[in-house]
Amino acid sequence: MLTLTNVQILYDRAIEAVRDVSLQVGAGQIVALLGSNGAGKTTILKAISNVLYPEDGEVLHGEISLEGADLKRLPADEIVRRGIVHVPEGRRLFPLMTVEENLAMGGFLRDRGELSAGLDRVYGLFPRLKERRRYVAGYLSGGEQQMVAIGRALVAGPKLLMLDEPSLGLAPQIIDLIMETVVALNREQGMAILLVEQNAALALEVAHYGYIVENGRVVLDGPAERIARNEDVKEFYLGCSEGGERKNYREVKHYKRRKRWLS
Amino acid sequence: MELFLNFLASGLVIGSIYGLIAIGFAVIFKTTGVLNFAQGEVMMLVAYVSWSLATELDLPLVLLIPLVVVAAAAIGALLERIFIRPMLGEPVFAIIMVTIGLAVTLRSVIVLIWGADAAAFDVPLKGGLIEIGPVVLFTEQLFAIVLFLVVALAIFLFFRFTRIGTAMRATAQDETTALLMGVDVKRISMLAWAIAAVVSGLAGIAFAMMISRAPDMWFLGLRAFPATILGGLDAPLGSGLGGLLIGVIGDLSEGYIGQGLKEISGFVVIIVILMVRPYGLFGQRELERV
Amino acid sequence: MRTGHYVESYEKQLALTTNPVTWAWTGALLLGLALFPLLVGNYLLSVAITVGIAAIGAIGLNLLTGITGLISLGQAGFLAAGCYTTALLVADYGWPPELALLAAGFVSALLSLVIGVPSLRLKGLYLAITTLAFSFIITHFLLYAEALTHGPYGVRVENLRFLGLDLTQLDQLFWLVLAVLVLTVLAALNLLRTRVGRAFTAIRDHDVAARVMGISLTRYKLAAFMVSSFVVGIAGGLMAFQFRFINVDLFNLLISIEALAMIIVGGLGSVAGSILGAVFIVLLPEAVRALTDLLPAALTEMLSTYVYEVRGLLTGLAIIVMLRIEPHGLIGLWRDAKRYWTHWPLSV
Amino acid sequence: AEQGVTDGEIVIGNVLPMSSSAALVGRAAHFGSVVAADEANAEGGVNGRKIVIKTEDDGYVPARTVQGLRKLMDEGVFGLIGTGAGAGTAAILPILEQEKIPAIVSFSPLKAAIDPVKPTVFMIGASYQDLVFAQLKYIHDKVAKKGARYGIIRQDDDFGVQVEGAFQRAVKELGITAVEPVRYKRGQKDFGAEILKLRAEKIDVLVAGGVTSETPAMMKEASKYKMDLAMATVPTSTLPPIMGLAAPYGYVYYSGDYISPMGSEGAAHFTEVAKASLSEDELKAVNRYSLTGYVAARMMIEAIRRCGKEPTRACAVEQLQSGKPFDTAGVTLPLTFTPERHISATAVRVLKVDPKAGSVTPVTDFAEY
Amino acid sequence: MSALLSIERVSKRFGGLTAVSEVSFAVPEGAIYSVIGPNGAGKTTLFNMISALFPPSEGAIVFDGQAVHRARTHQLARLGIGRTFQNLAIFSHATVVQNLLVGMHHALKANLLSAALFWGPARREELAARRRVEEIIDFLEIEHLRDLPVGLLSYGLQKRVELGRALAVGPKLLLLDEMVSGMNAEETEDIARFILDIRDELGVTVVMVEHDMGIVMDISDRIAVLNHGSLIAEGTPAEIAADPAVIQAYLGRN
Ligand SMILES: Nc1ncnc2c1ncn2[C@@H]1O[C@H](COP(=O)(O)OP(=O)(O)OP(=O)(O)O)[C@@H](O)[C@H]1O
Ligand SMILES: Nc1ncnc2c1ncn2[C@@H]1O[C@H](COP(=O)(O)OP(=O)(O)OP(=O)(O)O)[C@@H](O)[C@H]1O
Ligand SMILES: [Mg+2]
Ligand SMILES: [Mg+2]
Repeated sequence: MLTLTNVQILYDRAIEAVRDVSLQVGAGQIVALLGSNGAGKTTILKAISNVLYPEDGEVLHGEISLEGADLKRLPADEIVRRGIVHVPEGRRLFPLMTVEENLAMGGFLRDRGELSAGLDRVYGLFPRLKERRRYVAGYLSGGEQQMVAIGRALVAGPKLLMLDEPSLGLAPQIIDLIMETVVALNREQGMAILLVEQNAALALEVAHYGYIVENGRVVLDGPAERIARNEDVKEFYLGCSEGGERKNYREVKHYKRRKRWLS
Repeated sequence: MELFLNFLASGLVIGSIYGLIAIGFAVIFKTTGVLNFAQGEVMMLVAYVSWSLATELDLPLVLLIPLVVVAAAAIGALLERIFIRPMLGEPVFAIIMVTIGLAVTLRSVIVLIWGADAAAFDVPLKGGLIEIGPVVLFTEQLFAIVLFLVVALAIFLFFRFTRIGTAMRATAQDETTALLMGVDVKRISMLAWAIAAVVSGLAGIAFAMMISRAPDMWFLGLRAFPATILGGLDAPLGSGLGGLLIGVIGDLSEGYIGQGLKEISGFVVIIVILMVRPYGLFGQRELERV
Repeated sequence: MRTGHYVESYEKQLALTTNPVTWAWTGALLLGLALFPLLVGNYLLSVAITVGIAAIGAIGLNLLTGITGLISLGQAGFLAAGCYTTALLVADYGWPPELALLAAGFVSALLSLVIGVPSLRLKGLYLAITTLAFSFIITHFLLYAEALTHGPYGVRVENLRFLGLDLTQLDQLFWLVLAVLVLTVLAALNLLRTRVGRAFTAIRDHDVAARVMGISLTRYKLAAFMVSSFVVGIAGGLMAFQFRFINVDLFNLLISIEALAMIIVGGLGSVAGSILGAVFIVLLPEAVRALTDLLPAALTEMLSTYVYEVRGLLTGLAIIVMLRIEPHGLIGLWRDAKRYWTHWPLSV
Repeated sequence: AEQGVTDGEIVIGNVLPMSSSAALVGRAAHFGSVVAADEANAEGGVNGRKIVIKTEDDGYVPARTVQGLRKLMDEGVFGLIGTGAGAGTAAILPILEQEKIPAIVSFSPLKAAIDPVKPTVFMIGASYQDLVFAQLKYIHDKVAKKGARYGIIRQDDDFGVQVEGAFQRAVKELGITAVEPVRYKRGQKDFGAEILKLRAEKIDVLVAGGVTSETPAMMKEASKYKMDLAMATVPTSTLPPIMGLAAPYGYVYYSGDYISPMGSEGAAHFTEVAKASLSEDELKAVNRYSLTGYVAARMMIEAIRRCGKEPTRACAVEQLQSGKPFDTAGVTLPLTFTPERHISATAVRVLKVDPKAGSVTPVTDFAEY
Repeated sequence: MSALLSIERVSKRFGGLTAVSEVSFAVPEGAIYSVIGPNGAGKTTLFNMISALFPPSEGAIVFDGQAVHRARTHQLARLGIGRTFQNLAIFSHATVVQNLLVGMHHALKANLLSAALFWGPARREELAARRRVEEIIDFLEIEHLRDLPVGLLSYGLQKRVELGRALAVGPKLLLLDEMVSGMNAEETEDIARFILDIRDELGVTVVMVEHDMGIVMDISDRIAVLNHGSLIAEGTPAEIAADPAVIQAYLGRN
């Protein structure tokens, strides 16, 4: 349903953050977008949501389309209206508003009934937020904030959900919960999901398809299982040693092997 | 007692004007994080336009006010569209500077169109006397107070109960995220300017009716700014109350102390209050959490 | 192209500039400025003096607002304090102008402590209003403490000899202002490359982190207030020399707003930006005036009484257009230009 | 030749608030001087040279008054007749003195300009002190009942000080019963508290010391309580827009002036020449301050004329303070300066202003106070 | 090993909410010590009390033999506590070098006057500081970023700069709040290596809060577990991994 073809993105008309990236998210698919820090993942999501302009970012070349319709010219609110909802990196709550007001902002474009149903669903998913609903969001712990951020997007009732590092700062149990939720949303409602994750093992476990981005370029893509079998991915993203089992961080080496796809 | 009540009333009259302008400041700040230095000039422009409408069309007040509200909203929206919109996403200070430039421009435009002379703003409502116990007020003075009450109530309801109101707050806190929630940030900013123009414009009209419409009216804007701070920059209603307070304190201190303390007293009170409540009487404190 | 210029030691890393070209430029510029009075008439000279004093004041304000992030709308108050200190010390107490000028800095700095201490809890515009309030209180005091300040009558300063200069002569006053400006620039740049300046910027960027890194907010916020108002006070003292007849009307609220305008238009947090901003804001009305003077006589005739409004209009629009082109201020424009030239012909 | 003098022209300068809130008066003064110049030029100029008026705008900002003057000086100016307002005049005094530029202050009578005497600086017009005192004396003698109580509202600057000076003088010399003076900050427009205070003091006479629209605002508040007041004001209250603002409140008030009011016989000559020299639009900007500008320019021109073919600043100054009278076309009595006395036209006439009827009528003759 | 830091019955209440409740544990000198627990358990709050951002409601914090819980925040750097923050708290407009130099603030002496003159001692100490900063830059392998404004770097690199800044304080104790969140395996590996080196080569004691159990279990010497503000377990990684209460409250099925 979502297609990016040969997208190039510049910041300040000078810094090329993304060059020549093409990717697709099929209907009902979970697609993982992996890559090291600064690879350009967040930038790609922002381009899709069309919120690059406040940072002086610009899609210079390439096409972004949703079910054939060009997204590049549409204002951000129209993109939300068409069902693409983006959970930004680093939570980005409205810090001075309460938890409930934050969640309600997610339903800004929906009618009252859908909104309250959405709220109930989120409270069911994260009971902790229900306890904290009148709390000012800025005072929540990091993890609680992340729950609000995800909850807020769910209230919007997306067709395509873009999650930018949802596991950031979450306790293992909650990460499991979120991943289960993602899978459930995908299975039960057919929601398409574009998942940016640092926790590659987790992402590849739930995804159907994966892309690896480095230095602004897609260096590898394929079905999730295949990607998970790639030697480089294993070493650099899944933290496995040459043999295949997980490396112990205590025994890390001081030199690094070069990545093959860069050579 | 009679004297006190009259001081109070007279303070409330001018305080209502400050309060309305202060609400204008707060509405724009709350939604865009920008301090609009041209608030006084926008107020003046609305007052002048209304003056022309009133003198040309000779309308009764009940018709004039709605017309003026529409005109003011249009003026606010237009100014936003032309001068502020292109700066969206730029550093806040740059936008503040644009409002300073806008202020200079508007002042000249007004003299260019209407000349430098002061003129009376005559409407049928004007000139009557109303006695409330020992307190005597001109109809237009009472009108200013009533206007304040009505606008304050409307603003309160707006921010409390409409989704747009919440969205405006959200936009000020994080513009990009507001965009991601489907808020049309541009429209929000325009709306804020329109509301501010209406609210402060009404203050301008009330003031012009009481004193005169003159090209130095813009100075009222700067005088009302402290009221905003007193009430809390992000609290429109609080700002309004701040205005009332400044007006009343000024007149009481002039009345009972004198020595040209009218203006200074307001500032002294602000300093004292800010020492106790660093975010004004009703402002929300900034988050400090790591 | 300025490639092939490498920094080889930490010593050089710390230097303000190691680039011989920059040195040459700076030298030439200073020489040019020193010779300026010989080249132009009194009008331009007096404009230049205003620019110079404004630039000193703007640097002072930028240290507080741009560098430390404490917004001040009280510039007029500190200027007034400095100006009156100098004027009164010279006129009523017979101090030598040299000392009186220094005293302006100190009095202003002391006063800023009075303001700074209660302001420690305040942020952003709340602080701005408090400084505004204090500046109103200062001018109110100046107006009402007639015995000390001559109140509404103003102060007249005569016999201005300063280190052998005759300050009633525009060219010699210009040299003094230039010298003070150069010293201010050097001191500001020095501050910025040491722990003090870094502490200031740290407070601006993230005060919690700054505290955890060992920076005492109380101490450094007060220090910022003091340094800033010392400089502003000196600028005020120079105003006493410039006008030689002063009263409180010189220090109205618009001065504070204009000062803020200078550092925003110039570039927040930049010393060079402060100067550019002062140049821009002071010269703008003069430039617009010169421009409208260039109009064909017939047109001016037609504009007749409107010409002054047209000027005001153009001034306002110029500010708006300037910021639309470069929201980061003139210093941003300057950096862009520099980037362009250093990369030329690779730049597009 | 002397500065500002070329083969064909002599330049006389103005630095005036042509923009800003004070433009109302600045522009009027400018046009007054233009009328004087045109009149002189129509008669063939001054000893073969045309008079050129150059006006710089200071926007009511003292620093720009200085720059305006410097600009005029660079471009060559013989003398100055518009000297900025208030603080602006103060700011350029040291320069006028140092550069020995003949200047006639008429726009805002600043005491510091002539007291002590500055060699080249002259002033026409009575001080605000005299202007207000004349009215108080008249009110005391002719209008107010015995034992009337006097109040004053005045601005807290040098202008206000002079107004209050008149008040205090009246207390001393006329023995009036005064209540505590009330001061307000410049820019204030609402006078509710001030009037209430004076009402509580039961005053019968008010010195309304507002600069422009402040005075009607005070009247408005007073009318609210139906206070029966005799009012003394400053000359601006005879300006048509101000009278227009004051009209609804039903007060007939006094003012004082050293020149004849617009529309009166004394101003007839000026009005006539102005019609010849100014456009329709420009005529609208003419008011009382045009008369002062006109008189100052006329005097400067006459002084230059008396200097003959090669006018110098020194000569013009000498002529100005020669003690020989200068004719002002009826706007004032003939004026003179002497080396010890650089102020003239100090004779004041009390005017009765009926804003509703739009009339300004002298009620006394010119007299020194 | 003696305790460098001991937390003694510390509680913290925010209004009605008890974020930390009667927590006690001791961090031995030279240890890598982890604090884990579910979201909102009070870990960051605990860190904030150690770095004196706010005082505990009850209890004491003793560092290096001194009670520090009533100290002023800025005094702790001098005592030798450096830290990083869960939500980046860098000086984003300053360059990497400048950020690190701020960390050395307390070690420098220049006052207003000497700084404005930049002469003699002020100049010498700046030079020395600059040298020291270069060592940290080398250590963290960020040579190429030296003069870039930190705000432009990607999240991971900003975290690395923050680590450098904490090191520049010259700490005896380093508090790391979720250092590796948002990092992939490769980057986590780098950080693990840095932490080990910091302890082994620089002799700094490290307390870290992490949700990444890989790094916690691998490199910690001891672990404390918080839940709802209370300490529910304390011990070696092996003990913690086997503790049913911890599994129930935090680790979950994996
Ligand atoms: N506003 C900006 N201005 C200039 N450069 C930027 C801006 N935002 C990001 N960049 C640069 O663009 C590149 C891509 O950044 P992006 O944030 O998209 O990476 P990312 O893959 O999301 O990394 P991470 O995993 O750390 O979140 C980086 O090199 C970054 O420095
Ligand atoms: N300054 C504060 N004011 C009010 N409540 C606070 C404040 N700081 C923290 N809290 C509350 O205290 C609780 C503990 O928060 P804390 O940040 O310490 O959790 P945490 O263990 O670090 O969680 P996470 O792993 O999600 O970061 C949370 O419920 C939070 O909402
Ligand atoms: Mg990212
Ligand atoms: Mg935490």
